[in-house]
Amino acid sequence: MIRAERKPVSEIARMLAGKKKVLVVGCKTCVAIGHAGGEKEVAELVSALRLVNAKEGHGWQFEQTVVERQCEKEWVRPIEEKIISADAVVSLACGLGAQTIADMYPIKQVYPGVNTMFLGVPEEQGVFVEKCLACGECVMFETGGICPVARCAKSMRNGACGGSADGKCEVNLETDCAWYMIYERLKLQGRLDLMTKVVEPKDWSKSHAGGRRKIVRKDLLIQPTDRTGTEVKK
Amino acid sequence: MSDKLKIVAFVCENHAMSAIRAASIAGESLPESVRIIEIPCTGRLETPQMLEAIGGGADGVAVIGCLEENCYHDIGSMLARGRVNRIKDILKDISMEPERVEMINAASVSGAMLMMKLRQFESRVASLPVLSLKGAIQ
Amino acid sequence: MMRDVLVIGGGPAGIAAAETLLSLGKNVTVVDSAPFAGGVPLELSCKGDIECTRCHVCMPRDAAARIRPSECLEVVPMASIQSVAIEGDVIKVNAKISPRYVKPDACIGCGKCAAACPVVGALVAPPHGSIPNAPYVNRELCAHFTSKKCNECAKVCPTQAFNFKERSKESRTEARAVIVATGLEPIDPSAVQHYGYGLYPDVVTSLDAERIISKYGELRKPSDGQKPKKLAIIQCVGSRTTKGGVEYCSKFCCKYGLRIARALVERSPDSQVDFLYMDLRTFEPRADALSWIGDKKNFMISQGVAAKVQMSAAGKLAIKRTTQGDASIEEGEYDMAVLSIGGQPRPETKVLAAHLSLPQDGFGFISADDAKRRIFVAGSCKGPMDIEESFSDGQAVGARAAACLGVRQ
Amino acid sequence: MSGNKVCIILSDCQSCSGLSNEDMNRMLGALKGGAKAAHALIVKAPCIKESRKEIRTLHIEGCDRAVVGMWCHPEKIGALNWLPKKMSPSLIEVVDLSIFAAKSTKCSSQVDKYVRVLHASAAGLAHAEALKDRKIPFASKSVVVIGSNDRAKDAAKSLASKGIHAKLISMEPMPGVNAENLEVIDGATTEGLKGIPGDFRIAYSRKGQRKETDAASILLVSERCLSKAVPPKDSKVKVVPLEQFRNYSAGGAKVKGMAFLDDLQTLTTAADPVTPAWHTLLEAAKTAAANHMADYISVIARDVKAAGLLEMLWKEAADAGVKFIRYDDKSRPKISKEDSTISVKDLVLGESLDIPADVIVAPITTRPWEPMFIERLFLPSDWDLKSRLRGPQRGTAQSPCDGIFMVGYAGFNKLLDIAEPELDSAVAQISAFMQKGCHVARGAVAVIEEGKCSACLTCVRTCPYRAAIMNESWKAEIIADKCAGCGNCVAVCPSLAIELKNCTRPQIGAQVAASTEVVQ
Amino acid sequence: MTHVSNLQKVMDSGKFGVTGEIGPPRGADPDHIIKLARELKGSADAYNLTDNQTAIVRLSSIGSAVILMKEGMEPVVQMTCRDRNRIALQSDLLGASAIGVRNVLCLTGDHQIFGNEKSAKGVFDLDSVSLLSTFRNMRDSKKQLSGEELEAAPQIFLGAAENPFGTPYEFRALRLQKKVNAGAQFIQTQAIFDMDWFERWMAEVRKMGIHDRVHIMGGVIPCKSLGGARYMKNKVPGMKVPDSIITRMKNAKDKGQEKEEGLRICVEMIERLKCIEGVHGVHIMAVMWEEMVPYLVKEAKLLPRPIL
Repeated sequence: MIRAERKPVSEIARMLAGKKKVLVVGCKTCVAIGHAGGEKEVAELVSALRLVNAKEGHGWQFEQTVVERQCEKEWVRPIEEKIISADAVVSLACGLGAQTIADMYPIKQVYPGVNTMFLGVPEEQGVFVEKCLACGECVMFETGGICPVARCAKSMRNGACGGSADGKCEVNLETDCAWYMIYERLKLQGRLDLMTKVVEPKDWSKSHAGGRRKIVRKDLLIQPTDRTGTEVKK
Repeated sequence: MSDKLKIVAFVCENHAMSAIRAASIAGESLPESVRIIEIPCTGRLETPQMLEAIGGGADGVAVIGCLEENCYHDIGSMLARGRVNRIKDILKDISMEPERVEMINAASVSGAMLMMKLRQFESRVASLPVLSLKGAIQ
Repeated sequence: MMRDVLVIGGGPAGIAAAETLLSLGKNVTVVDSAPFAGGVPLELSCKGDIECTRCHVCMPRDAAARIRPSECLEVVPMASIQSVAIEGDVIKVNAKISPRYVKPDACIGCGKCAAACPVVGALVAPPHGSIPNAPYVNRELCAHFTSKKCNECAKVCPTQAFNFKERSKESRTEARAVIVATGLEPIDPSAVQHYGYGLYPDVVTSLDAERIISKYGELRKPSDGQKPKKLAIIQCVGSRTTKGGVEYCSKFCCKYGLRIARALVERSPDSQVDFLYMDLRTFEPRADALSWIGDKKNFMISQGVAAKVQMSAAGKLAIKRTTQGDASIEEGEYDMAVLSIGGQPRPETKVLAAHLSLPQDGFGFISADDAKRRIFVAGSCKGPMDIEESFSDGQAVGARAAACLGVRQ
Repeated sequence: MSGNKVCIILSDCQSCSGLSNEDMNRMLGALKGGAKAAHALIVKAPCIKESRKEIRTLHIEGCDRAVVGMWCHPEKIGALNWLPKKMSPSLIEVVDLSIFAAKSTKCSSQVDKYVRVLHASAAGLAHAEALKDRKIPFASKSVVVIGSNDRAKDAAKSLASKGIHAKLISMEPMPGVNAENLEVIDGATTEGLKGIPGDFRIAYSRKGQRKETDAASILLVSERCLSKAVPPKDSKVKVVPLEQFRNYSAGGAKVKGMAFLDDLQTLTTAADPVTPAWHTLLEAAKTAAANHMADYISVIARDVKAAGLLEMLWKEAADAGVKFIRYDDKSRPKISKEDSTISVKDLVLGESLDIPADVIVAPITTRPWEPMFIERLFLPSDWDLKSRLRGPQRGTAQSPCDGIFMVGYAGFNKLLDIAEPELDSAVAQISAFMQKGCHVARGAVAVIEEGKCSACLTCVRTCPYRAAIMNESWKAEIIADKCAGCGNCVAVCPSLAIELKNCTRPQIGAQVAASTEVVQ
Repeated sequence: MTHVSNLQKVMDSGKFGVTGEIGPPRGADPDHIIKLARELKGSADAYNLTDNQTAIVRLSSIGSAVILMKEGMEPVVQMTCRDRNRIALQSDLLGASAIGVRNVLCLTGDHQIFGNEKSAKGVFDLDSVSLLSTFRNMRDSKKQLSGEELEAAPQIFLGAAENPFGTPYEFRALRLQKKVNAGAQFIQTQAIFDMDWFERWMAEVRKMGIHDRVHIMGGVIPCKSLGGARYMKNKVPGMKVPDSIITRMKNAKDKGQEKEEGLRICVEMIERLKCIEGVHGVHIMAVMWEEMVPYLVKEAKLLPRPIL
């Protein structure tokens, strides 16, 4: 899921300088489960901001709410009045949520309350680790189910580099060397031949390098078929 | 705003509370400024509640729970410590004194020591500049 | 009245036995020689600072706090057994009860008297987990007896619980079963001359150390009240020796010795603690017992026998000891020495065993109980045990006694 | 919840409070003044019998909950026995005001403080919901003992002898174990555990079939996971496990050297804990010496753990001619490849010795439960089986899951003779537990608000009592009968879906507000 | 096949090749390189010019190469994938070839975190292996990566680095093979201190028959001080420094002869390298101590360098 990190309260307070009515919106999907922007964090942020307010007397008035999925218009609509009536919206959702609101209400000032970090899994209670880069071309079928693009510091396709010492990565001695793990995994599966063949460079055009990405499911589009033959401009 | 010192103490109703009782029977009572709020377990305490206490005008917040590894509910006091540290970070971040919050662990038998720690905390808080909150919390 | 079980001794084992019996629906009388039932743990302090070090001091005390005197449980403190007679399946016990000057059932534990008392230590407030939960007046110190007729406590007492006219009285209890749980008494290390206990003020027993800690919250030198910079903890004092002590191993010293050391090391990182021991006989594996040390610099643990404590020219304690690794003798200078003393059977135990004709071994431990005559033995009067062990032994024996009395419908 | 009226009952124990009549009246006025209490009254000190009766029969129209202010601590005078009958006990809060009295100052100066404290409690109580403890009679009448060793057998038998229907589930075959109301399920492995105290359901597989059995209570007697001793390659030494020494000593021929080890690390690379069976070891060494089974008999140990009276046994063994050699952590004993000797650096003398050892007697070392097993039993998985499980506030051998008991190595490695009484005590506790006959589910429970749960599993991971589970529709659900009302789940829930009935957010909020409010 | 560079000639003709290393300065001043060049001239067949080594901004390797060639010496230009995407890398290669650079060493490059521009975006569009194959195709089949035809192919002797001491150990020989398959003609290894380990690795390499498909040059570093040795042992990932070396340095330090000992060790290493079958040369990385290269080469009896 999308993992995010709470921004320092002071930073948010700086953003809000000079505002009066502040709406703090959380999201109940990824960031909630990732303990970054759910109802709990909204409550914490608001009470922290109230403290700042009481201390520095900004005269802020707070409204707090949380929506099911902030990245979808339909879910944001219900809190429209709140957004309209506020003169600043702090979104504790990931970048998607914040932008959804910003795009829906162009005149509203939307501020991010979190730093959206990565796609990660909870390793244990309170520990999240990155495992996917959303690079647009999954290569795990030949790396034993371990993604080198996300988990190798150099995104190498022909690892492991010379810096791999005792199975650890040179960049951070805590993290395991992805290619070391891949080697072990493939050895386990008896597919080491995959490691010996020279892998061609990755096609980055499928990733962010190709500009803003877009998926069009023609079979889901609701429009006359004859026009769906060509690439849809939406 | 009263000029007297105000310290809100969230106390777990198990070991910590019986420690306070034992001390009080021995003629040792809580410091003047401390006000107790009894909760089932310090693990139940949430960060907003501590912040509200400070926002409401408390000069200090003490969270008093069982000894770790011996928490009546196994994990409560450990979680509480984490949250207290979080509050410390927030206070530091918004340029207030992190010394205003404190986690204190106590066993049921160490009432005297708990009182000592509380008094130390009180004096630490007293030494801090007086907290002047311009606006009150809504 | 007729009781189901009479528990002699209110230490960990006695309390555990009583609790178990109560839970199994028996009514119990506990007689104890001390003013507070609760045993040795009442004098001990919690060794944990943030984390619990599992010294188990609070284990029996919490248990005692759970059980309150009621019609099912009667607690008779300050009692010394006079005679025991076994008539049929009834055991009659006569005890002499010395005056407490406070009526336990009248006291409501408001703590006012303790606050009012002018003499330190004259009016002893009940520590957590002591039964009865009421103070007692120490005749030796109390100003009412020593000099002028001081009456402060009685004045402030809301329930008129004080009675300075109280005299010692006889009490006789009849019970269907007896559990002997007289426990141990600390060995007096002054018999071991070469450690200089009683000779140098800063050589203290582990018990003294714990009292100091629970009083001030830290260890202080008796001589000048300063924190010791360098401190030695000497294990096996009075235990495992043929001169000035007992031959057996007291078993619990390693456990508490190590925990005291930990408490000191963690609470005052600036003072150096040396731990001198023969064998590490903690109940947990060595690695677990020492895992807390980590990379702490101010703790040194060395295997080897501490030989002699003398006063050095610099007015410090010079401790000779055999060093680890070779047999050579090494001398170190310390501000303070804590002697981890063992335990030995109380003289009462001997008398009682004679009364009940229970077999004793060479050291005075009771070596077997007598289920036929419903006489049971629990806890460390059977042999050295730590708090936890004697607690669970107490529970076990309590259950056995209940079983032999049968389930009442 | 604001509709619920709270009345404040204050004891006028002047001698305890040190308050004069004026103070009392002032206080009463202040209490009435505060908007937080609907009603306030002063009663006679509860340490007087009559006044207890008065309080007990007290009934104020519209007030279903009360804060009772006293000047001594409640247990002392059995507060719970004389509190107002009309109100549910969980809706009465007894406040021991004496602990708020400053030692030195004259109490009349503290009236405001007392008022604040009482108001705080009243404010809190105003939000509290009605709670009642529920008694759930045991559905099952039997106790399940899990374990394969002799102690498990004894436990099952002694339970059966107490007239409790006992079931013994053991991994190994248990021939010839039969007694009245004792059921032996041998050759079976435990698969999992569900249910609440008094109604546990234990799944086990036997001969490939998965079966389920019921139990009111469970006793875990750990398997003695003997770590296997493997003699080092190409060495001529013979290794005899300690527990088989008796058979060996019967027909063992005389050898040159015999060494008893305290730790398997010398033989295997596995980091095993040192032996807990010192009694057995010393006995064996003694017999070996007594029967002159070798010219040189030695015990090689890091620490000679002859704790307590075992010391004497040690002495006897030493007198019988057993040599005791202590080694250092840094230099462990090594078994030489060439000849059958163990080379070890004596810790006390500091010199290296070559100890003849044609026969090495390997110690009994044990592993605690595998975490998998704990998972399967659905006990809190983070028990390191040293501290959590044996936290002093639990009785010996008692697990935080009510009705589940653990003894022996289920706890952790300990001297065997400590493990013995533990078993009896566990049996005692179980029979006491069975006598209760019903499981009291605390009314104070955490409840999950409909449709707020986002199924993040945090509460399931957190709950120390394993009361939080995911239900069929993959939403979190809290088994009320297991919940102990600690509220740890409440604080970790990211979507504030859980509320603790006896300590709600508004309740704490109100208390905070009351205790920080500005003093007039 | 045709020989494009002197280094290639030397080693192809079965002689023991020697390469030195020159770290370009952290500034635009060419004199530093010129000075070093004059000191080192004649003591090696070619000289590596590092490409922003350990991600520290330095004078570019191609730029330095020009200066070096002016001094009539042969450069080995290092190219890392850290700072350039495939477009820049390919164009730089063409450029290098055009100005007469003949030896190119393909590297993935140290991670930017180690350098003095920590917040830089690491490119890592390609990695060393794909870079090799790309350059090989540009040279041999006159095609750039996308497959488009080049007007003229670059003339280069392709090299790569390999670290026998990195994990997974069993894979290291395979990875060498991989690089050779990708087009590596010569290999410069990570600095060797644990010679036994290296020999074991070489044995593997020989078993796979790679040693006669590629010129393997053992890398050596003369340690300047005990501290340096310790640093390499503990801090530099994927480097193996046996305790014997440390103790030797330590004893030397006590005698106050660290530098001498460091050089002695280095010479011994070279001596041993010469005797290992399949090792065709030595690569001397005298970091911040370049002036010592001539001495080392002389001591190792590798002078005079052949001119072919």
